Amino acid sequence: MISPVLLFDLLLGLSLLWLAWRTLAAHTLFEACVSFIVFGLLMALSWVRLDAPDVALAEAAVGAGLTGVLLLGALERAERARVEAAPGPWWRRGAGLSALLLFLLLAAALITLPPRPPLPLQEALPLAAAEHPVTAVLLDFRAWDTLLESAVLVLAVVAAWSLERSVSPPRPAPVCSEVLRSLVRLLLPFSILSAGYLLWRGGHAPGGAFQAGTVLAAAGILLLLSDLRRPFDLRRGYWPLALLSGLLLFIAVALGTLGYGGTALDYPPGGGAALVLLLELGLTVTIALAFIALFSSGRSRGDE
Amino acid sequence: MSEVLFIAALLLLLTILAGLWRVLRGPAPADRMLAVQLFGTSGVGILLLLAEAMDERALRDVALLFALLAVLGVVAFVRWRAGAAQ
Amino acid sequence: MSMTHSLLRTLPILLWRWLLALLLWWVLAEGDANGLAFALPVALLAALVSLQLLRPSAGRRWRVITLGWLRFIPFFLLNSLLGGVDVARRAFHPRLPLALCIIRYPLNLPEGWPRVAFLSTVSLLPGTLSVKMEGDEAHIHLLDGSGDPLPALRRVERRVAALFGTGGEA
Amino acid sequence: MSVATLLALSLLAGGLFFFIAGTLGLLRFPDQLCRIHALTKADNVGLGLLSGSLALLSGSWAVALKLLLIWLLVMAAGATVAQLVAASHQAGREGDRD
Repeated sequence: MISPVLLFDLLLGLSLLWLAWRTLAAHTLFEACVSFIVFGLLMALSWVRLDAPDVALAEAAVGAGLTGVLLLGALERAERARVEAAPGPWWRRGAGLSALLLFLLLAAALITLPPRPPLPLQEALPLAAAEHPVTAVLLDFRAWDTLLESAVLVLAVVAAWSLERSVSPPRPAPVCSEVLRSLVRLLLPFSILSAGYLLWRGGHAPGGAFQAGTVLAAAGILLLLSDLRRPFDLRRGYWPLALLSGLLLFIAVALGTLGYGGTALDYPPGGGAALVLLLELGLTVTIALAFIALFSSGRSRGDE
Repeated sequence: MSEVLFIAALLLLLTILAGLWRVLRGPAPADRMLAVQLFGTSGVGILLLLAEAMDERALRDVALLFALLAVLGVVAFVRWRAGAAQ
Repeated sequence: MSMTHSLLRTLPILLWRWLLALLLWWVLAEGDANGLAFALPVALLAALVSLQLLRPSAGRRWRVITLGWLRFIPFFLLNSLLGGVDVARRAFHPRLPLALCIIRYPLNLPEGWPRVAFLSTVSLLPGTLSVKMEGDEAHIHLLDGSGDPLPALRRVERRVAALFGTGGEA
Repeated sequence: MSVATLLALSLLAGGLFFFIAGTLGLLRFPDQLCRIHALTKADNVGLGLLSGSLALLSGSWAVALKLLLIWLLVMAAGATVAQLVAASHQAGREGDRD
């Protein structure tokens, strides 16, 4: 008899493949969006089964929550602006071919990998500025990567802002429901609490700035969607500074450590944990505001 | 005990797969969206079961995220519908 | 003068909400008390935001409300269980016994939270689903329109009214 | 087997039953509003019983409260979503008639 564990994993894997196919072969863009949201939900479950709760948390936050809202928002705007969203046949073939090529490369890399690579991480971990291995890698051993990633996120917002004029500004169709507003009133303070909790957990267990930022972003988007607050323009006032806070803090820490010990992002002994926490706080704000900006760009100007 | 919990999780996964029929067939967009909502709830159930079965408390946080973000997709959907009706 | 007055009035509420937020943190952290230094400011922030979003209303009769909650919770749990059983019975029944209709139900509850609580409760109870509000009327969808739904709805309305210490008896 | 485990197992079985009933309703019920009935009620009861079962198994107050919290969140979201989709569906139908 097959064990239920194996059966569960098998079913999960097969349905993922099938959903990926359904997303590609959907008749309408809306169907593709819905299939992709479900794909995200099941993907989060798969990461759980792969013993990667950190990735599962990120996938749950982004794949199951934010992508849906971003995709449906994009769909709405595309329909409003009457943009022809379907690419031509050659684009599709090209995209399909390059995806296949990437898949073959990854598969080849996976197969040729040495069977059991040595794990220097385990030995280095006691020296790290965070207890949790994932956080240690993200914000200590490979902090440079994370710095550049936060720059990429900011660049994405800049790109969205600069594209704005080319699409006709949409009018919001408010979902003016008292029920929704009441839920948001309750949910928002709780989201702040949960985001803080996830940030704190990140120091020693699965969690961290990315998940916390996403929860805050979701709360902010709900606030905008429920019309509780007038849409705010993230390009005015102190908002851009807040949006940049993660990146600026990162650069400041890099310069500071460069001046102090001669190596950028090599934390001074004893001060690492506090610096990592500071960076995580900044990153949380940047990630949250970047998602809100990506969702709401192109909206604020046309409303007045 | 963890075998039993895995069987329960397997059953919940099967209900999701059965519900996929509704996602694929519709007919109305709201049907598809509702089915997604069902998956959110079943997904929370599966995660809570696995948290106990695999003895991994972080999975309860994943379930918490599912629950917190469940409304988001549907609100976006309702907004899209209202926009399409105009 | 009036500012200090309102500060004096909201400060205890803020403290209570801070405490509640800390309790919720404790629950989220599954009893782990190590993060207290981190939890204190986060819980304070959540409490401050909640003051903005959920304005404390003056002059509530706390004893009445507590009694209302004590009565509401078992009522709600039992009836939502019955709601589940009702749906399950219909779903498993080979002939799907359904007689659908939508009724308009005039509400006596005041606007705001009492109405929202009523609408949400109705959706979890057997056979009823609130569709929308139009003026003072709730549009309610029924799975079985053959019986008289009004007594049950009136009962929910009374229970919800007791939660907020407001009148709903009519 | 202790009484608590036995109770937990029966709660688990009950929870699964309601999840299956909800899916069955989603598949069988003839129109959209009925399907919303099926989901909001059956699934919330299912998740409630499931959480109760796991709370018993975990044997920790904090975990039990966290499960309760997650259930309450799902229930609040479910009730709200049901009304949003129902209202949107109704508005769509009235729009078609015009």
